[in-house]
Amino acid sequence: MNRVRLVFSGSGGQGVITAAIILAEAAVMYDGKNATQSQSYGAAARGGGTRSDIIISDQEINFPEVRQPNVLVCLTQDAYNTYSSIVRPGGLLLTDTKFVKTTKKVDARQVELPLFEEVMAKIGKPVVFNICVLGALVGITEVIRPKSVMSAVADRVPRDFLELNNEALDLGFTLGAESQ
Amino acid sequence: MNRVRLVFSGSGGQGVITAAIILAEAAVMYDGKNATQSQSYGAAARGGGTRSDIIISDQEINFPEVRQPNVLVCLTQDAYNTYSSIVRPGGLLLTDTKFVKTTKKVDARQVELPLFEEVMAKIGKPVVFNICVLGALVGITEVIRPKSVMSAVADRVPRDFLELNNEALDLGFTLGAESQ
Amino acid sequence: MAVKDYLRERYFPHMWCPGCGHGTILNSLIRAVEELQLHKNEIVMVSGIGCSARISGYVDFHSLHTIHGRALTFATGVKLSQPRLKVLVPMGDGDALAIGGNHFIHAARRNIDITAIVMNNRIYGMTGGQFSPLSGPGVKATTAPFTTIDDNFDVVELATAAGASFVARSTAFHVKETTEILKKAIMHKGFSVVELLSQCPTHYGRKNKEGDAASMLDLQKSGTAKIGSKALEKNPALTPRGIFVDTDKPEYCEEYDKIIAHATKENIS
Amino acid sequence: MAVKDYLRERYFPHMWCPGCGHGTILNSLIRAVEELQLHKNEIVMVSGIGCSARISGYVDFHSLHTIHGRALTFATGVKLSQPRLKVLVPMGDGDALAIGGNHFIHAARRNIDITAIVMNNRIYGMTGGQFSPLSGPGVKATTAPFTTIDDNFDVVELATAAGASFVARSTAFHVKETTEILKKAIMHKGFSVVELLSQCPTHYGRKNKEGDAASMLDLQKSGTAKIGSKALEKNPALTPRGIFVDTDKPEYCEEYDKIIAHATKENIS
Amino acid sequence: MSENIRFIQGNEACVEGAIYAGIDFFAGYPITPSTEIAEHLARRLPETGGKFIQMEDEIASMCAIIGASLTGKKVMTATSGPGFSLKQEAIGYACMTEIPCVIANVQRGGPSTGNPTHVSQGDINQARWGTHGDHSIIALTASNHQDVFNMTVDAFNMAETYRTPVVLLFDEVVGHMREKLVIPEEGEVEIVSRLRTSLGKGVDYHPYLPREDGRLPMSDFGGEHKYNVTGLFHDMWGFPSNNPKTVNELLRHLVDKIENNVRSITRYKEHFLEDAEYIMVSYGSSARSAIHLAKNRRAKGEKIGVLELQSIWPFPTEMVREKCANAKAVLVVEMNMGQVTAQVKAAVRKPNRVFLANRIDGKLITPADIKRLLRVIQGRGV
Amino acid sequence: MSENIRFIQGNEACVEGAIYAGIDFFAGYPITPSTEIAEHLARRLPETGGKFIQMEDEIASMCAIIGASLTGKKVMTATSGPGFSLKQEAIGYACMTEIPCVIANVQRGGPSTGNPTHVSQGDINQARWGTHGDHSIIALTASNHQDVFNMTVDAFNMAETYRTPVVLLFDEVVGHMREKLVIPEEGEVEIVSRLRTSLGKGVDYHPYLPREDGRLPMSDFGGEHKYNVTGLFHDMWGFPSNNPKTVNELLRHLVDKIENNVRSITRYKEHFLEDAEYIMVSYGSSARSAIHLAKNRRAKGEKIGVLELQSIWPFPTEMVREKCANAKAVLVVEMNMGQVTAQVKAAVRKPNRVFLANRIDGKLITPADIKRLLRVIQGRGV
Amino acid sequence: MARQKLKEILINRDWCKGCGICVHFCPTKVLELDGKEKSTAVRPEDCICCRMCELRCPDLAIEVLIEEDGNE
Amino acid sequence: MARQKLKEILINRDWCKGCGICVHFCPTKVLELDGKEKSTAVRPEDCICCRMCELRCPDLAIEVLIEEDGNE
Ligand SMILES: Cc1ncc(C[n+]2csc(CCOP(=O)(O)OP(=O)(O)O)c2C)c(N)n1
Ligand SMILES: Cc1ncc(C[n+]2csc(CCOP(=O)(O)OP(=O)(O)O)c2C)c(N)n1
Ligand code: SF4
Ligand code: SF4
Ligand code: SF4
Ligand code: SF4
Ligand code: SF4
Ligand code: SF4
Ligand SMILES: [Mg+2]
Ligand SMILES: [Mg+2]
Repeated sequence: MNRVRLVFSGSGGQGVITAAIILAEAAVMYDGKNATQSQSYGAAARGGGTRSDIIISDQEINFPEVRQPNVLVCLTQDAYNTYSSIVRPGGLLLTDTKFVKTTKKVDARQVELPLFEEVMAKIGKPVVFNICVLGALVGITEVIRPKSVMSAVADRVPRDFLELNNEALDLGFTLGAESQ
Repeated sequence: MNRVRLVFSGSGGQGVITAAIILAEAAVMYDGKNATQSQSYGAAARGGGTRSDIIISDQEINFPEVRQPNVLVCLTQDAYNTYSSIVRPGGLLLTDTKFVKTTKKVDARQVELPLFEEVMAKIGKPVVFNICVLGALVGITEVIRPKSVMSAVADRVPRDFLELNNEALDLGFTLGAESQ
Repeated sequence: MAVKDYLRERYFPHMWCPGCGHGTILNSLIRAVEELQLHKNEIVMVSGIGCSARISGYVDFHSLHTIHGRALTFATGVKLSQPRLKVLVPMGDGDALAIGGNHFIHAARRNIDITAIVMNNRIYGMTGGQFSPLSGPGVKATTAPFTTIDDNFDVVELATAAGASFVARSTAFHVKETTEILKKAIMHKGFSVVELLSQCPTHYGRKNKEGDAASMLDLQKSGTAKIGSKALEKNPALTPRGIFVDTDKPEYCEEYDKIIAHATKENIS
Repeated sequence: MAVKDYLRERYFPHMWCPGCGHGTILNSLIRAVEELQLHKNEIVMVSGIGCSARISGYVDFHSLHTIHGRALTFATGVKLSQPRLKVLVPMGDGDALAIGGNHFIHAARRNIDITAIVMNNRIYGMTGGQFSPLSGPGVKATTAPFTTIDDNFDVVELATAAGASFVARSTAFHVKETTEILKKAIMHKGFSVVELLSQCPTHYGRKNKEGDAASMLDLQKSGTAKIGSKALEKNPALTPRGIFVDTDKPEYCEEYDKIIAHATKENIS
Repeated sequence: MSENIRFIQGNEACVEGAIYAGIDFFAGYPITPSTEIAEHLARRLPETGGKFIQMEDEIASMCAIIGASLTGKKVMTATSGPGFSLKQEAIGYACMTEIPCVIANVQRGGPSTGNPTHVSQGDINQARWGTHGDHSIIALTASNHQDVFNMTVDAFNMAETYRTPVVLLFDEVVGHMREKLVIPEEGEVEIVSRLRTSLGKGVDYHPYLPREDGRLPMSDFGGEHKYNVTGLFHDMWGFPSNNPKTVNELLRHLVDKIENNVRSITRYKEHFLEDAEYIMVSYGSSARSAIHLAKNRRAKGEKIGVLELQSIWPFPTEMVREKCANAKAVLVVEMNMGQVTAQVKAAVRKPNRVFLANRIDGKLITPADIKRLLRVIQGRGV
Repeated sequence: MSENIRFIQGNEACVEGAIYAGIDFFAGYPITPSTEIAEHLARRLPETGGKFIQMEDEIASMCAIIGASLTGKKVMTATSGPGFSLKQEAIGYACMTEIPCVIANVQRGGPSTGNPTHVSQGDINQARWGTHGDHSIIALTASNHQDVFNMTVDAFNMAETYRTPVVLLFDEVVGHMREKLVIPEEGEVEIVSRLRTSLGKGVDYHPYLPREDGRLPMSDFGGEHKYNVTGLFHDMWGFPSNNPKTVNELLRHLVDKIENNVRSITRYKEHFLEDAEYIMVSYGSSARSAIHLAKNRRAKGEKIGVLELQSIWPFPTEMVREKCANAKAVLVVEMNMGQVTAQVKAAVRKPNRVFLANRIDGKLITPADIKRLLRVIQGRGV
Repeated sequence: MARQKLKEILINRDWCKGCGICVHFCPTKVLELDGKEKSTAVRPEDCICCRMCELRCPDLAIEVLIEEDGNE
Repeated sequence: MARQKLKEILINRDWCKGCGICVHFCPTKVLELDGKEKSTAVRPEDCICCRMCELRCPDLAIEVLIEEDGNE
């Protein structure tokens, strides 16, 4: 794919931004691509809604905002309600079953995965939820090479927690790949 | 006279500025004239040289600086050396004999009066020297009505010191008038 | 009036993070105002910029949300021009004592009748966790990745030396004490300073491994002691709480009224 | 080196009025530097704006005449970037404690190795005689035609509360004492504050009927007493002179060097 | 001695204007050459029951007057160059919150500490652009004491009318020189006070909801209506908002309420302007030299006049274009590197016929200085 | 993972540029959206033996870097709107005393506290005119991280070359967005250090006597030469003077050393500019939208290009005039009320063919926004 | 002082942010966070009406309504 | 300490501003202001070499030169 536009959305504490950064970073550092990542700041950072835009491309990227994402991730109901309409026709809309009830009709492939529940069941640490989401995304799409994401996670995460994060990544990847 | 330009010069402690203000104020408040008074500020205020420009006129006064004074008063040797050359040809140059030795040839009427010595002899208070100078000036020229200056002095000077100042004014006036 | 009547409920839930001590201070403060039965129209709250400063948006007083560090100077204008108003000035630690330090000591020096409340979370919350002049040495912050080397002010000592006539300290944990102190501070004639230890779990807590809001409150409990208490005597390293200064000194607006009386009289004669 | 070698004689006579105490303070200061045998190239004098601030033009050190109230912040930049230099910061009372008050308390808090000298004539000399935060109540000034109502700071108390590790006071009258105190202050490692009472006969003296410079110096003599002296014990209303604080505390530049040591090590590992 | 005549400094004329306009509150910090404004108000305000406070610095002074204005007072501060720089953040706050206030800047030589006791007109553009972020501002000036008085009254009137800070841009010569001032009788000059809301207790008051005419009635702090004031972008309640629509509307309102009223705000004087072939555009003390020159030259039959600006911001572009339409050349006489010159060039049809006659050495520009340049422009050599 | 590639925020790219340029000293006070510059330097500086200090406010920060620069260090501070206003007095001091320093202003919505987390380009004119008194200044900007890096290096180089404060005018989008940065090898980009006097001990050094080429060699505080530095007008010794000749010469020197070097200072980029009938002039993040639009339209055969400004002050008047000479219309794309637009109008031959495409609501202007205006100008409706 | 009896613990779920302060400091463990991370009174019968939860809640989300014996 | 004997009191008349401080505080009334308001040593023989005039002069106009008995 020449240019992928993604929007990650959710709430303050979910690590949405971190996931977005890791994804874009992986694309740049390990896949030799260009990428931009941006986010909405402000009161949102205090537990309110959060959104991050990512563009990944072989070419130069100028305008960094995403109007119609190829890939939309919504991790809260609010996020889903606000953003589900903007997904590009034919795009992908990934949600977590615990947090989002997909009600609207959306002209996109909707993938609903029980990521949070699986994380709690298999790993028991809610903090790696976002990494699991990332894994799922990579499992579903070919935005980026799974190995690149693993390397990017390794760069970001304190050594002690790497194992845990890799588990989450794998878990997400498997769930994502299975949903195909 | 339609427009008189005066420069008062001397050193910081001599009350040169006050004299200039009183003169201009008298012209405005009691003679119904227009007047401007301006002065050089800065380090000069700390014992250095001091200069004040006064213009008195029946008309509106725009440019407030004096290039060639009709009347130049110099109360220190420094002031004399610096300014004596700018007096308007045919103008008046008033100096005090204690402080200034008139050396240069000047194309103006030079009046030298022993004002400081007389003040010390007759009144004994150096602080009224400037008022005495003012008196002399009024005695020599018709820049302004003597009564107006008296009124202006009365406006400015604390009641307790009025008597003293009037004495100084009279003293100067007499010396000035006698020099005619 | 009920406590809620002092709030602008329309803007709730407020913008502070879960467990932020500033919310508790707001809680204690409106109870003080309620217990004093003050009229809402006679109170002006002036704040600067910071998480703490947002408090002025939530109270149903005349409210003035100004610029960073200058709240006390706006407040001085309000108070001197209209001395009948009660003026409350809550400030963050950075707001009050970093950029605002000069206004703090000068308002204290003038002893103008304003109630200054320092909501001290030892961090710049709003900008994301930089250290403040109240952090003290050995603290982690985004601008002190190797821990801070700066010593901190003691607000009580500084306010006292600068001339404040009422100086007190409590914490977000000691809510009843805080309300009582605030009541006295508000009614005090002159410049009163109330330092209230607050917690920022989001930045300070996280960076300095102090756990969640509740454990940070536990630290406020265990790390402080009332002045005159046995606990403090035994362990002088504890931070003292209580009222440190409560004196009678000429108040600025009253003194100014005398100047007016004098000037207008002089004018007539 | 002779005392005069520390002066830029080319700019003399200086710009101060006859009898201005600031000249005497310059006199005492260069004697302190001379007695300490300091190299002129190792001294930086940083000043703000005011009559007092002009002192930096007259000394043959590296000299930095800055903007009103901010001298200590420029000095902080000089010192932290080049800690081997001795940094002297003479300031007027307005310069140091009106507009500059915040920088004063923060430099004290950091305990950065700078010598701050407050040339306190209780008036804004340079701008023609407005009152200052050190004037105190009941003083006549051009902006207080009906006398001041503002209380004054006590520089010693404020500096102490803010964290200065050396705090002292003397006067333009007590020239030998001043030189001795300045010597100690300059050699002290950490932030040192020396308040020196000075006289402005031109504005303060004239407005407040204190007579000429000599009589103002007489007042400095009769109005002060050494700490620990009988005179002070008998009359506590006198202004105490002497060294109030002289303690050993971590100095900012040294602490920063530890951070560098730590960071560069961490970097390698 | 007439009661209404004074022989005073320009700074005192400004004080008289402020008193006439009804000033209640002044906060300041001394600085040359504006200090006399504070000094005179320190006496005059308590005499009239008003308040004067000397603050710890210029920032505090600016903030204090904003606070006082909110209680319904007419307020002012005064400063010069360095102090004006320090006030910029708070001036922006007053713009954003639409709080009436007057700031006198008696200009001195800059940049930096510069030349405190000498004349300059170097802060013209700073008055317009000194604070961060887009906004508009009103700035007035004057060349003689009667006008200093009038413009000061106007400044208060405009601040109250448009709910905005108004800058008085005087200069050292005008501030320090003494000349005559005739104080008008009470009622002779119109005095404007802010529009106050007529809404009573219990009725919802929207502090930041402009009426149809663009004006926002105020309510005094301490009065019936409790509302919020913030320097953040805000909605009609004064509560912070970063809703793009709200932000856009507020910023446009702040700019429009001034730029759309440029005709009502514009103040100027014509001196020998009809039939003038050479027009000097000037303001402040440099205008005195220009007028002096024009008088002299007119006496010799030269067709030369002066357009004296008394309002600088919003710049009276159309008025200047109209007045200069028939000039062979326009000389902008000012004591800076051409700050108003750039505005005049942008205004007129032939910018290449606009010339700068300036002096930047701390001395008042003289009629002779201007004449020299005039001769060059006329092709008559120097 | 290549050592030299980073995926970072623009603020961090600025830090990398500063490190590459050889920064020794940073003093700052946090403020959104510039804070990350301080935060990253707090770690990076001690790692390289440099000094980072968090001061009590922005004024103190600005003054501290000036002090540090005098000891021979390369220095910088960073801030946003309100902090930039506070620094103005001290920036003027650095202009007057000719002390090299770099000030990054990551712009946010203004005026006042405004819209701290949203984008704006409202401080363009403030960078030029924010401090009192006449003077000149250099201001650079960038639209992407590689350029943020390069312009930061340039800023240090120019500060050292011209002995002047240099302002980096970034904006919130550029500052906060993450994208790729490739850090050049050592030596790949030229690094300039200040000219130091070659005079030895005992020889009279005149700190403020310009050489024939207008440059003033410096001497570090703590070195052999003891001299005076003052913000007052000063003579060649650095001693205060208000001699009119001295004042005049110094002020002209301060202006000339920058304005006369506009060609060397000018930085810009052309995107599809040859044969362009419609030219978008833009800078910072808004240039990204302009380039995006130009690319799209070029693909459709429309003759449209972008002139991207990277130096704003001194304004590259002649360059802009040349580049826009053949354009049917010029659209200035910026996020303010037309601050650069006014400069472009003054530069080009047909000012009435210059249009403003702006957005001031805190949102990044979009290619669609610009296109809408373009269609109107082309007479093709909306 | 009249002995106090709980009428009701009102918790405003729109305001509660689940910080857990009330839970942690309730002397009789009356409160708990539910699945949506909101405080709920799970053991109201144990409440001793100390009102500390109400006074400490940073979100002003709790109101402890008390019946005062006999008193209105 | 060697007993001190006056060599000369140097007064820089260009620097002296006539403030009278040296005159007022000289313990033995050695100094006076002359007709030009400059300090002069009128009774040098009375000088006890205390150097207070030198140390207090705000204009650094005085230097007290001392012969030290026998010592260089
Ligand atoms: C002049 C200025 N400088 C800096 C800032 C950025 N800023 C906003 S709030 C703040 C500090 C907040 O810390 P504190 O005062 O302790 O309040 P808290 O958020 O911790 O309650 C800073 C530095 C600003 N808004 N204005
Ligand atoms: C920002 C700024 N504000 C005000 C001034 C004007 N100013 C110059 S010196 C001074 C005060 C001088 O008083 P002080 O510091 O006590 O020094 P002194 O002259 O008495 O020695 C003032 C207000 C200034 N130069 N800059
Ligand atoms: S960031 Fe800290 S101070 Fe700010 S609201 Fe959150 S917890 Fe409170
Ligand atoms: S005005 Fe006062 S402080 Fe200034 S030089 Fe004169 S005496 Fe000294
Ligand atoms: S203290 Fe308040 S916000 Fe926190 S959990 Fe309890 S009710 Fe919710
Ligand atoms: S009132 Fe006291 S006992 Fe009852 S729930 Fe609240 S904290 Fe627990
Ligand atoms: S003290 Fe100095 S200046 Fe004063 S009179 Fe004596 S010699 Fe002259
Ligand atoms: S040295 Fe002492 S005794 Fe001699 S002249 Fe000076 S003050 Fe008088
Ligand atoms: Mg804080
Ligand atoms: Mg002073």
